[in-house]
Amino acid sequence: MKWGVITFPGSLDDRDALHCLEVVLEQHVVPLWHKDPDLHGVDAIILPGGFSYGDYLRCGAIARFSPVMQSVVAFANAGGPVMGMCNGFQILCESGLLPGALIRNQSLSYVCEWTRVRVETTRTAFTTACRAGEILRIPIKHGEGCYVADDTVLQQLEDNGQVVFRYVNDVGEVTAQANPNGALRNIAGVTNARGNVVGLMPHPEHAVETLLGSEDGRKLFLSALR
Amino acid sequence: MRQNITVTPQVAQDHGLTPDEYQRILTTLGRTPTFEELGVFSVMWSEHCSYKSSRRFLRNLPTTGPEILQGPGENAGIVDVGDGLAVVFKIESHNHPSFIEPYHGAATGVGGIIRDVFTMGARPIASLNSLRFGALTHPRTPYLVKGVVSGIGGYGNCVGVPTVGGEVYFDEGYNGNILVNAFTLGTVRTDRIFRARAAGVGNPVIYVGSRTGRDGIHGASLLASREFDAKSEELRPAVQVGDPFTEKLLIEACLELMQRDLIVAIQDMGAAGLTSSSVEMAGRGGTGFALNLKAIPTREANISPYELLLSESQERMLIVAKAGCEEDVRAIFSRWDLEAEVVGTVTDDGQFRASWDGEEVVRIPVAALTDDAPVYERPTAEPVDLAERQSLDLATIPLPTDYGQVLLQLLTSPNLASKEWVYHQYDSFVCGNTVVQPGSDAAIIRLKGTTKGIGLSVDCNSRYCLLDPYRGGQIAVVEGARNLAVSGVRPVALSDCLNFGSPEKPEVMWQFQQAIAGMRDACLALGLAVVSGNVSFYNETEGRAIPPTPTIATVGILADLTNHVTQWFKNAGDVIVMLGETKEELGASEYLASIHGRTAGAPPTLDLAYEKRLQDVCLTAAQERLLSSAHDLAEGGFAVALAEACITRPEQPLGATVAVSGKIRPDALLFGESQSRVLASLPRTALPRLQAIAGAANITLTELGVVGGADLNIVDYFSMPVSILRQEWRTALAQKLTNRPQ
Amino acid sequence: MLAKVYVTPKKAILDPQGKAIVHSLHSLHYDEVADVRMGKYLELRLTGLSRGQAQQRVEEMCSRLLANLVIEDFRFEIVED
Amino acid sequence: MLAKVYVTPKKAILDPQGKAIVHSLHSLHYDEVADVRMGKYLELRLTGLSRGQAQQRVEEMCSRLLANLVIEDFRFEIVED
Ligand SMILES: Nc1ncnc2c1ncn2[C@@H]1O[C@H](COP(=O)(O)OP(=O)(O)O)[C@@H](O)[C@H]1O
Ligand SMILES: [Mg+2]
Repeated sequence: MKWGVITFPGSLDDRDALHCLEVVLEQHVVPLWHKDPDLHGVDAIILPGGFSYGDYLRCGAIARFSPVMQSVVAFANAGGPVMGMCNGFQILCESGLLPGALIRNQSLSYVCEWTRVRVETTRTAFTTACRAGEILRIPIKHGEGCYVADDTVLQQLEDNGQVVFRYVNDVGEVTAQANPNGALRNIAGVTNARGNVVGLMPHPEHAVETLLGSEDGRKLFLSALR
Repeated sequence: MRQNITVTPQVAQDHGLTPDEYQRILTTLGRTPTFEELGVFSVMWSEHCSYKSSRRFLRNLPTTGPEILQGPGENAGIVDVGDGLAVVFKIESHNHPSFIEPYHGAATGVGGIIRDVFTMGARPIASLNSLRFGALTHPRTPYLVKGVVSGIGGYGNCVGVPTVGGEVYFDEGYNGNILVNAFTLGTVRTDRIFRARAAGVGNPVIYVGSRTGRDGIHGASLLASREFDAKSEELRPAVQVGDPFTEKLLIEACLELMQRDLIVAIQDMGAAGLTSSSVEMAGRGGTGFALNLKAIPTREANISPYELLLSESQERMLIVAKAGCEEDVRAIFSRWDLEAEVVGTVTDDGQFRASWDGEEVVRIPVAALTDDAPVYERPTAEPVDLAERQSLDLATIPLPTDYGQVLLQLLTSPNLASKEWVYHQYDSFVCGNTVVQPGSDAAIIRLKGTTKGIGLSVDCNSRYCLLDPYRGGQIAVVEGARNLAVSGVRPVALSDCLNFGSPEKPEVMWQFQQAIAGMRDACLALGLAVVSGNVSFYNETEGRAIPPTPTIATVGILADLTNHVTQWFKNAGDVIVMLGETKEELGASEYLASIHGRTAGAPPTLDLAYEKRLQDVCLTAAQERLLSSAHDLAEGGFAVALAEACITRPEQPLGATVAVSGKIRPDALLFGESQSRVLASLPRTALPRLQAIAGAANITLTELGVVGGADLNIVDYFSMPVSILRQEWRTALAQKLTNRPQ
Repeated sequence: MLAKVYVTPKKAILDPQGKAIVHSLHSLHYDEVADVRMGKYLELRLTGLSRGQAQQRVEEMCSRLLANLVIEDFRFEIVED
Repeated sequence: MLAKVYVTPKKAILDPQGKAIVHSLHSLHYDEVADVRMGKYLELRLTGLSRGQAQQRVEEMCSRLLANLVIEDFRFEIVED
């Protein structure tokens, strides 16, 4: 299986995603460049974290128009697995590949910390290796990670099982205290109706080595290998 | 448009030049300088750029060692870490701009120090910050804290360099003059190091990065080189705004450029912008520089040649390329959507020249601006009230009635409360190397592709420095090194940021001299080299100087990452021991200040040889994997360190039961800050070996108790639930910051 | 020609910034402030377009890039400068 | 009553936001856009004040809290709603 990790101007965790896939998980991975619409025959695509174009207008708003994104949209619409982490999630929402939007954290501050998320569905390209209800320890680091959507959309997401991850406390309960950014219904990640596109605010690529604090993020990448 | 201003002694004075200095300019040039030349002299001869008051003292610091590849003099220092790798690092101040505009001042400070590191070919992979604010009760403090912290995060987070540690202190001595010191470390292959030394007559000088605006003109000469007063407000248009996105592109483009064989030298445009970067590159290379100012990319129309020379617009670099490589350079930058313009050439006449519309507006010998710049032997004098401040009659300090309450008060005091509110606003994960996150004595990052790690810590106790700058300078150095040693990291080198008042005051110059002497002796005793640093004078408002603050950022090497040690207890049943000795020392302590409202007495004594042996014991114990935890005793003394070992544990806190005894006052026993002490925990089976190591080194080892339970119990004094201690300690700072209107 | 563009959070969407500003204003004793909404204000300098063209082009820029219609509304006016 | 407040970056100060937006508009072929400045737009709902009072109070709120006068300018208008 061949992975692609996109670098937009202002991507920051692109190198970490490459390291995670290539060195830690020993995968075949190629860097993709925002100006190049050619996907180089990859089987799965990662949109990394960072501040594409400085995120000066709105997170992900400008990146969505990159030449490579036109190809990503076509790839996703054809059922190809695509995962957006943090800024990648924001870009997927801006592109319309995922419903909803991400706004400023309720605290108005950037927040960097370890969080726990509960896996709400295993029926996505990136969670088949997890157990439903499993709790993963994965860090977040963002200023605009508060997931919002209107009530109709939220209800649809719940009804169709499109909420993939929720922030929970140590024992797996959805509480206000466990919610680091004010996301509606503690939503940390969602998927599209087909389950091949997943976006999440936490950074699974920063949770793949025990030395660095957690290996829980591995499961997301391993799921796509199945 | 060129400004048509005739230079007179008055104009020179308005530029911050003394009559003597102006006379020296006339002599050097043999004529009256142009307005542009005057501007160039004023910035290059400013305290900030010329180190004219500090140079003769800085020479005393040890700067070499077997692992030191580059000491002071370049954009940053370099330490060889083996495996063909080196680390490049430096600390720098951005105090004055941060006081005027906390968000952008702090942000551009981070941007500047990152450029100093990647300009040497290194990829920046870790930052630290050292912050000093006025009393939390001062009306402006919360505003400044929030602005500075979000500025550091706003820039660092967006540029992709993790902030892995730092320190924050509050003291009314900084009410009118905060300190923002930023540190960055990068890694480079030893065969890929770049220096900023111009060479090759005829080689093109290329300008890359953001366009030039009118930002920060005279930042170096007028802001960083004089004290604050009512007039500072008028200097406000000088405020710079950072653009971390452009900086990120610059990092990538420059590192890509440096992988190819296209350039001779590269330097960022920091303080004094285009002028200082040109002059310094020419100075180091012994060449001249000829600039065509008309070619500089500008942000707005009608920027004058004077402004172009002095602008401190951010995110700009100056490159000396190899002749014929211009197009290749341009292609790399255009791939990253950045501009690159040829703006001059390297010459062999030793002159710094700049032209405008064919007219030469600057022609100054480079040496006059560098090696031959003024140097001052400013008078020094011990402050008259020093002896009085150092005297402390312990009989006047009543013993507490409730020691548990004192501990709680200390743990929730702004200086000792958890700094989580601060560091949770910083990305500490990006780059994927952070093995020990903020929250332990030292941060530890790994070096990818090796088994090695780098340990980092930034420290200074300015109360000690105020009461005895020599001892304070010593302790700043040994504390940094001790933070690394307890973490299992061998300290190697440091970068210092010397924040002081006006060098024109003999008492300040004396503090400076003493602090450096202390640092020097400590470095020699511990085998550390100073490889880079920065001096920030004129930290004064309305004639009142800040406490002397020589901030020390220490860097060390850990040969095997898996041997690192953190400060919190790990296992119930582990034995708790203390290495070192507690004396009856309460002078200059946090306890005296927070509980008794006194800043008095002499700082704790220090035996450098003992300290060195103690650190070696810690390193050996870590290497032999004897320890579950090790924590340096610092502000708040034994009781605070013990509480921290219980409550800084990332998971649920762990309690402890200990018994302490000694023939000294109980408050000194619990809260005194005697140096050279470490609190460790370890399995009982490992204790004999630790005793043997400590015994061989002649270091006192005292068994105190065991880890476990839900309470912190100091027998005969108090017992408190660790969950409460932790909750209060964690939330205190945020509460104090947000409970009051802005 | 100048296009003045106003982008505001939709009524139904959370506005954490507006909320925080009300809070701060109240703590400074501006109790007369009942509510704050915070949005963006952009000035676009345009060249070589007729007024009618500008109207149509700016509308397009707003809905494609400048506003996210999931969470924001926009309006704009074109003025000579 | 409603106060509409406009906070804009000062002319001489770098506006990275504006710069990024122009760049993006150009790559979407809106070449007619010569320059963009981005600022904040706030709507404050006010109660119990006369127009004159509102004028004075909002002026004060802007200079104390809503705008950072070191780097920003502001203006506002008071309208009935
Ligand atoms: N401004 C800051 N930025 C990042 N981390 C910080 C900052 N201030 C404190 N920390 C972290 O909080 C922890 C405690 O800091 P401090 O009490 O100064 O440590 P020590 O006394 O051991 O030097 C350390 O891990 C330190 O790196
Ligand atoms: Mg310490």
